Amino acid sequence: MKLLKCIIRTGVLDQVKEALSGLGVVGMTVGEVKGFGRQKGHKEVYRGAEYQIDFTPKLQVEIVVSDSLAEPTISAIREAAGTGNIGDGKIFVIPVENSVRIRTGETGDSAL
Amino acid sequence: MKLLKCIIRTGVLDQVKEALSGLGVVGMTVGEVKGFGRQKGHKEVYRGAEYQIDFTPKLQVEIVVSDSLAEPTISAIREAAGTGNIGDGKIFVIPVENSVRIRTGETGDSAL
Amino acid sequence: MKLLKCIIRTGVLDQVKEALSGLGVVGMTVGEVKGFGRQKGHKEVYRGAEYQIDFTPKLQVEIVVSDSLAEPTISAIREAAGTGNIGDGKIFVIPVENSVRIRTGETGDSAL
Amino acid sequence: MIGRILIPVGLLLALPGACLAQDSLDTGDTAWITTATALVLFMTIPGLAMFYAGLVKSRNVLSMFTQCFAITALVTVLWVVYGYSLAFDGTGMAEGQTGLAAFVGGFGKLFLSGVSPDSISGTIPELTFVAFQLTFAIITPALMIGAFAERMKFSAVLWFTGLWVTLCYFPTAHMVWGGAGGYFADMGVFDFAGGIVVHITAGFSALVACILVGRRQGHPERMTPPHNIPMTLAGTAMLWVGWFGFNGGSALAANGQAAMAILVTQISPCVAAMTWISIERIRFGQPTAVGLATGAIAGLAAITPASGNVGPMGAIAIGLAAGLVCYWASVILKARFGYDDALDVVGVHGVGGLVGTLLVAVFASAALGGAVEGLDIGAQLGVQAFASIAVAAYCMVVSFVILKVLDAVIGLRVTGDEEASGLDIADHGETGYAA
Amino acid sequence: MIGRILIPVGLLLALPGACLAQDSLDTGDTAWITTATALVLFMTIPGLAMFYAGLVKSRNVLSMFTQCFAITALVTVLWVVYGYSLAFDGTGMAEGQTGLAAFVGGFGKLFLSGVSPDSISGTIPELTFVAFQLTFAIITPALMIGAFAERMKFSAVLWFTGLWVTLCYFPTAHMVWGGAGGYFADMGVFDFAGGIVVHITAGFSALVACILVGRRQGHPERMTPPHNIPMTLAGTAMLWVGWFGFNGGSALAANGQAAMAILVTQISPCVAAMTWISIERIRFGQPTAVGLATGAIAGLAAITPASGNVGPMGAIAIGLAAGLVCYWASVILKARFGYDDALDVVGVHGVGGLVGTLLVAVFASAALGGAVEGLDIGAQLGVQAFASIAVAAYCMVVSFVILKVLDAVIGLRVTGDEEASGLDIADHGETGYAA
Amino acid sequence: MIGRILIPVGLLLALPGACLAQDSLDTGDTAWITTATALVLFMTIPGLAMFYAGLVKSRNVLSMFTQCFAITALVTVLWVVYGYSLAFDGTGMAEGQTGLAAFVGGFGKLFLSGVSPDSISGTIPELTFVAFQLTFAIITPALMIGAFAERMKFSAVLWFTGLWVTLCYFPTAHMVWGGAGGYFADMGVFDFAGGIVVHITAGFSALVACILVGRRQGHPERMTPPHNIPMTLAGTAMLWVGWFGFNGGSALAANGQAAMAILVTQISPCVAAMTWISIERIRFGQPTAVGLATGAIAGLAAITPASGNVGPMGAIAIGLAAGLVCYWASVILKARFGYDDALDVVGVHGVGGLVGTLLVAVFASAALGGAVEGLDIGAQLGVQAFASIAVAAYCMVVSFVILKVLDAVIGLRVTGDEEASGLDIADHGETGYAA
Ligand SMILES: Nc1ncnc2c1ncn2[C@@H]1O[C@H](COP(=O)(O)OP(=O)(O)O)[C@@H](O)[C@H]1O
Ligand SMILES: Nc1ncnc2c1ncn2[C@@H]1O[C@H](COP(=O)(O)OP(=O)(O)O)[C@@H](O)[C@H]1O
Ligand SMILES: Nc1ncnc2c1ncn2[C@@H]1O[C@H](COP(=O)(O)OP(=O)(O)O)[C@@H](O)[C@H]1O
Repeated sequence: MKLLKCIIRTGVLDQVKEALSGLGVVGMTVGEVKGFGRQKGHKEVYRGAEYQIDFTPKLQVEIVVSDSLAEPTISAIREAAGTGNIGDGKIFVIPVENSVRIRTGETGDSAL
Repeated sequence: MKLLKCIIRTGVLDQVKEALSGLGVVGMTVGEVKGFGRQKGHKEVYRGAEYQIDFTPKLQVEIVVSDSLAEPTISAIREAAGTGNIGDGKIFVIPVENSVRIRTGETGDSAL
Repeated sequence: MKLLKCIIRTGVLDQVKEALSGLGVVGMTVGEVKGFGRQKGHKEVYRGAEYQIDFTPKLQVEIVVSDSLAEPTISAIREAAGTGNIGDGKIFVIPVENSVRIRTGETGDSAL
Repeated sequence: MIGRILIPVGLLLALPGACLAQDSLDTGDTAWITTATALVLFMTIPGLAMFYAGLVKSRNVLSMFTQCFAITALVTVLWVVYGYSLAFDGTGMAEGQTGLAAFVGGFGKLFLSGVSPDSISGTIPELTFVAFQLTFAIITPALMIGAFAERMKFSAVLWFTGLWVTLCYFPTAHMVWGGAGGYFADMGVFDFAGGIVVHITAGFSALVACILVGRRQGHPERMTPPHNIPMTLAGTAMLWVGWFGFNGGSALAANGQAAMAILVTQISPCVAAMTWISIERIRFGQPTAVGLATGAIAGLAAITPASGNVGPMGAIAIGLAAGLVCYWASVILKARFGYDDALDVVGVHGVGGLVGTLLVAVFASAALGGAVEGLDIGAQLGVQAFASIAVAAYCMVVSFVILKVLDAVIGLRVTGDEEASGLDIADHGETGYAA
Repeated sequence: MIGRILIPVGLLLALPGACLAQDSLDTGDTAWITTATALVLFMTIPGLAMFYAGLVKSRNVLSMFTQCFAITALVTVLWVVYGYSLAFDGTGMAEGQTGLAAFVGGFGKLFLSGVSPDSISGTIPELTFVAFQLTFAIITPALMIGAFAERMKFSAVLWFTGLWVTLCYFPTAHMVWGGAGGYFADMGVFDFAGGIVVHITAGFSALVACILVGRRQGHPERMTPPHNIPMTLAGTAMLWVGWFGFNGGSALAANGQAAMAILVTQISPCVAAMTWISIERIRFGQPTAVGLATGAIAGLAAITPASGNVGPMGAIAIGLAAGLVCYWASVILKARFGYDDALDVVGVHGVGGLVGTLLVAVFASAALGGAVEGLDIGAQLGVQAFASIAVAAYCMVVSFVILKVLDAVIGLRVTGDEEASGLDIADHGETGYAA
Repeated sequence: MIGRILIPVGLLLALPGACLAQDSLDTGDTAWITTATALVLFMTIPGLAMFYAGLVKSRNVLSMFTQCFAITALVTVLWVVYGYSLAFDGTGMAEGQTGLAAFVGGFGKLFLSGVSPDSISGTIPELTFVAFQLTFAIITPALMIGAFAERMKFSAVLWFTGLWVTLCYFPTAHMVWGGAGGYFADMGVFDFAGGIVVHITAGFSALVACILVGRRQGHPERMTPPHNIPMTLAGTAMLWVGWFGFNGGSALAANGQAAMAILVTQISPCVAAMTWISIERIRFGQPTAVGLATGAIAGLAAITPASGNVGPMGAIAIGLAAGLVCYWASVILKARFGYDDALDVVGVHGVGGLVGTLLVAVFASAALGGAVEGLDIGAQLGVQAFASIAVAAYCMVVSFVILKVLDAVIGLRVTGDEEASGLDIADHGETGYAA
């Protein structure tokens, strides 16, 4: 199994979710994060001084998939989350040794 | 070492924490996330239209433990976080190569 | 590649960011979390009862770096985030199999 | 609103065809009572709504607001249709006679019949009096929702409100403020702005309600800290400022009595809040913001029946007593008995109202800086105690019956799942906050 | 402010040198109108600002606030310089004559010349009248920003405001409230507190504006739930309480008419809110907090032209009609035509104002509990409909022209990137919330 | 409150046994001043509390609220016990004599002795005057907390408040507003609503305090953006609306002077806010919400001493000057000297109050639209400057001594750890927001 840790733009979650359900991926976990990268942030003004804000709001979507589903899932996410502009984000692929469904105790792929 | 990435219901954190301290696990890191899975979300109404909200608030608890403690920890979490209803969540087991305590520079199991 | 999952104090992000840009690390993703560990939390009072709050606000900084950059990055973070007091946090080193840049489809180190 | 030593406005109202020849409109009094009406509505929306909503979990924030607004809407309609009549129609009343008319108003003013823009009540338009009194009828049931917060069904809250104002509030208002011939008015009870009519009715009914509805999930083992204390503090301030209209407006005129009522309404919460945080400071080392707010509201509740009749020294004493006794009731007593009065309606309003209702018998005395010359403190204390206990007991019994019936018919409480996911989603299909 | 059956304050104003011998200051009336002035300003800041700001996405929260404040500042300056004169200078007016002076005020009071602390208007200082009326001129353009929220440029909002109040608001106020000789005043139109002058002008102009500015990104496929409903509810309550000053103050005195205006201003939103959430309950099973708030505002908008002339039963009827019709307009009609009136300015204020402006022709009749004896309902309905349609059409045409010109010269809309990152950063270089 | 050309209310107060035969209560004036009292309390809680609390970090949000409430409580009690007497007891005063009684009130009204509901002050109950003036004594020290926000100990804030009002505020109020025989009153200083008594005392003392308490951690390298700008904007609006009571109420009557005071109180912040954001627009390309709010408060502070004596054109000029000068003081000057006046109390209130106090000497002239015929502008400017400088210097010295003593005895500042984790946890054992 793989954990796909995806950093995406805040506005594309719905598209990503739809793309994945097409593939049969039925679970994911989403958190709000702030990203720093090539994309420049924005300027803010506070009481007569200008500040550069480097961090941009992003969503982090974490999806655990079986090894075989990893590649198609990555493609689907790229499709759904890409705009072609700097700041579209990344997908990091991390090995997962096991998954456990708390409710039933099932493990492995069947816990996903 | 293993990283146990646990997605749990928002109401069970205290029980999980207590179960773990019984085992001697003394550290964890918790974030607020939204989960999508088998558990159906809820309906919202806004200005005359009904919307299905698929995401449910969850907590993500991340715990790094020594290899030997992984199994008992997983059992204890299952015990504490399970209600038997859909949506209880998952535990993903991810390999950790090293841990570093920022304060002292200790590494490995002794950094936990 | 390695994912460095760093739990740090809320006040040291700017220093960490600066230390890393010195090394040529140009990306990171930051989330707000609550940490439980050796550092004692604080006391709160609510309507005539005292409660011990065990969780302390922390930042989780996730940085994916090439294998060769992992060690210098860890040192730099320790330097920037350490105060010498309990609660400085941890760095967990997690293997990453691949990285994908959503915008271009680049993979591996060049996606960072 | 009135004690027997004051201008008997109620008397005028009590006579059929309320416009006596000598009545004439005073624009200054009208201006002030109109303003006071706005201030008292402001206490419920947004004041009380914010005060309560900040103290609950974020998944119940909208339920507190929505209940306050819906109670406002419901009581307004009932008031126009029959509430004002049941409270203030004096058909058949006569001083010293205790027929039905001593306990509840007649039907002479259903649909506000006979109340025109030209009707005068004292020195203000009767319609101003109607609107001013309406705002009291609104806030009283709204106070109760704090007790059964985070678990009672929205529909049950509305049914309870409608029945409760009809059976508890309107009659009590009549007995105390309905003018000569009212049951408690004739006894000479002092209840200038509603220690009995507002705080005791609501506070003791809320005790019954929170017991019948049952405790919140996880109570009392797992504490639920307030989700937004700044919201609660802003609401506290709005209640406080609005209370100037509540107590000061109860003079029904812009005069020295209103001025004294306002001054003591400022003093009592200050003393009570300082008392409350001093206790916290001693017990825990830290004075809390929630404690300051709770103490202030306790001081305001306690001064309500006394304002208009006591002076600054009485206000200091009543504030001190409110701080001490309400802290004890909200913290120690509640914990001992274990009822889940979520936002301390009983300890603050019930007990606070009682403290003020009793102490006014002492501090109204001119000898102690009050407004009443030659007051027989002992006798007055008896009257105050009797009225308080009678009203509390009556409201508790009626509330018990209403709630038992409602429980059987529609159910009082949301399901466990609904409670866990929050009333906002369960009752209203909304969440308070988004991105 | 006045119907023809009421004390013709406007007449006094219309005469050069407004102080007639018989005018003299009444401190009670002055106290009330001064208070009402504060209440109506309170409606815009913070009331309307919070109401709107809670409904948008968190990245646009500051834009709503800032636009309300900046409109307040801009209109205040214009009002002092020429607005008051264009609205209320009666030079050249004469009853029954429809020269230019029937449509717009003269230049006699530019820079408030001739208005001193001693000038009296009716029974209050003319300066009190100036300040009170200013608060109406502020809130009217501010209402519109809800329609084109989350995408219109800050600079375009300000230019539109300045031109719109000059070309639409000041003349309409003059025609309706400018006194005898005003175009609609002479027809005997009823518009006590601004159904036409405030709600119809703003509501229908907003329709044009939201169409010309275009839909928000992702509208209507992707819904954007309000980011902070408690803020919206607090704002609703402030609008509501402030509305007592809006409608009650329009009596320009502390009297029975003001009292009746306030009472109906309390009744109508209650009925409209209950109607709105009843529809939601039937359609979706859940009454929402946003529905309750929206219904209340619709009821307040609808009662505005009718207050002062209708009684409690009229208020119930108007509240019911507002709940039904405004729900239909905001939900069904808007969806059918597909314009993106983001916060329902058209459905609530335009349509609500229209409902009240028409129904006052019915319920002002003394036979139906209103204030006007012997009203010819049919004829009055004709006058009300004519004035409504004429004003709506005029404002829509003028708004169209202003916006087309502005679009050509400075552009109406932020860029797509700016819209996506939010107006707070794009227009103001700030974010609403931080740690 | 009064300039020498105005009705000398103070004179009446100054006479032992304040009820002169000709005094009689006017209900309209009483209604307005009662309302104004509520409005001015509303300025501090919740207005100022929200304004300040939104600007700090979220971990200090409760400290700002709690300090405002606790100051309210403390000053109220001190006022009743001796504050009113020290400010307004005129025992021993006589016009032109500069004994002790010219500088501070006597002990004749300790515990409000002799002030009954029947006591009249001018045309209102003396108790109304007591309550109205109390709200000024509350807000003045509360203004200062913005300067040493986020680091001063709660206990130190309270001790400082208590000593400061006793040694600085009460005497200054006496010298300026205490009636004929008051030191500055006899010079004929103009300070209608408290440019000197409120804004200069607080602003310049705050400068001393923020320097002695020292800078916040990380200041000025690491900026801390406001945690909740919508809260600050809502607070701004509440301050603004409440200011109508502050300045308009200072006429102590519902009349044309009050009306003019309110109108100029509306104009000045509008002009100042537009000035402020125009500067931002020029310097940074973006007008900010915080800038708009800060400019508005600066305009309000500056018009305070001038209201009642200047006309609309004076208000425009004063607003413009306030926008320019306060921007310069808050942004440029502060940065140059490097003191950490966290929320710009010095730049906005100190400097704003000074601007208005000086400019009223010019724009009070009838020739420039003001209320004073035949004003000798140069001489008046001298009086204004002298009083401003004398009061500022006196308050700075006294504040210095108080704070040095407190620092030695209890310490002014929380520990570094406490500051880092926030005052809410350190001082109050609470966090503002939870789930
Ligand atoms: N090395 C990295 N480690 C962790 N997160 C990263 C890294 N590089 C980028 N990110 C995340 O990806 C987001 C997008 O990266 P950025 O360089 O701005 O644009 P792009 O994805 O188009 O290359 C960043 O905001 C950050 O959250
Ligand atoms: N494949 C997955 N990857 C990541 N997170 C998942 C995945 N599947 C489920 N989750 C998380 O686990 C939570 C619970 O899953 P769900 O399918 O609703 O119920 P259950 O845990 O009872 O099977 C989800 O809300 C989501 O946060
Ligand atoms: N085993 C663990 N797994 C996950 N997170 C941990 C673990 N131990 C500590 N942490 C995180 O690191 C933070 C700091 O740890 P703590 O024990 O308080 O101090 P120190 O880092 O100085 O040893 C904790 O607040 C928690 O967020």
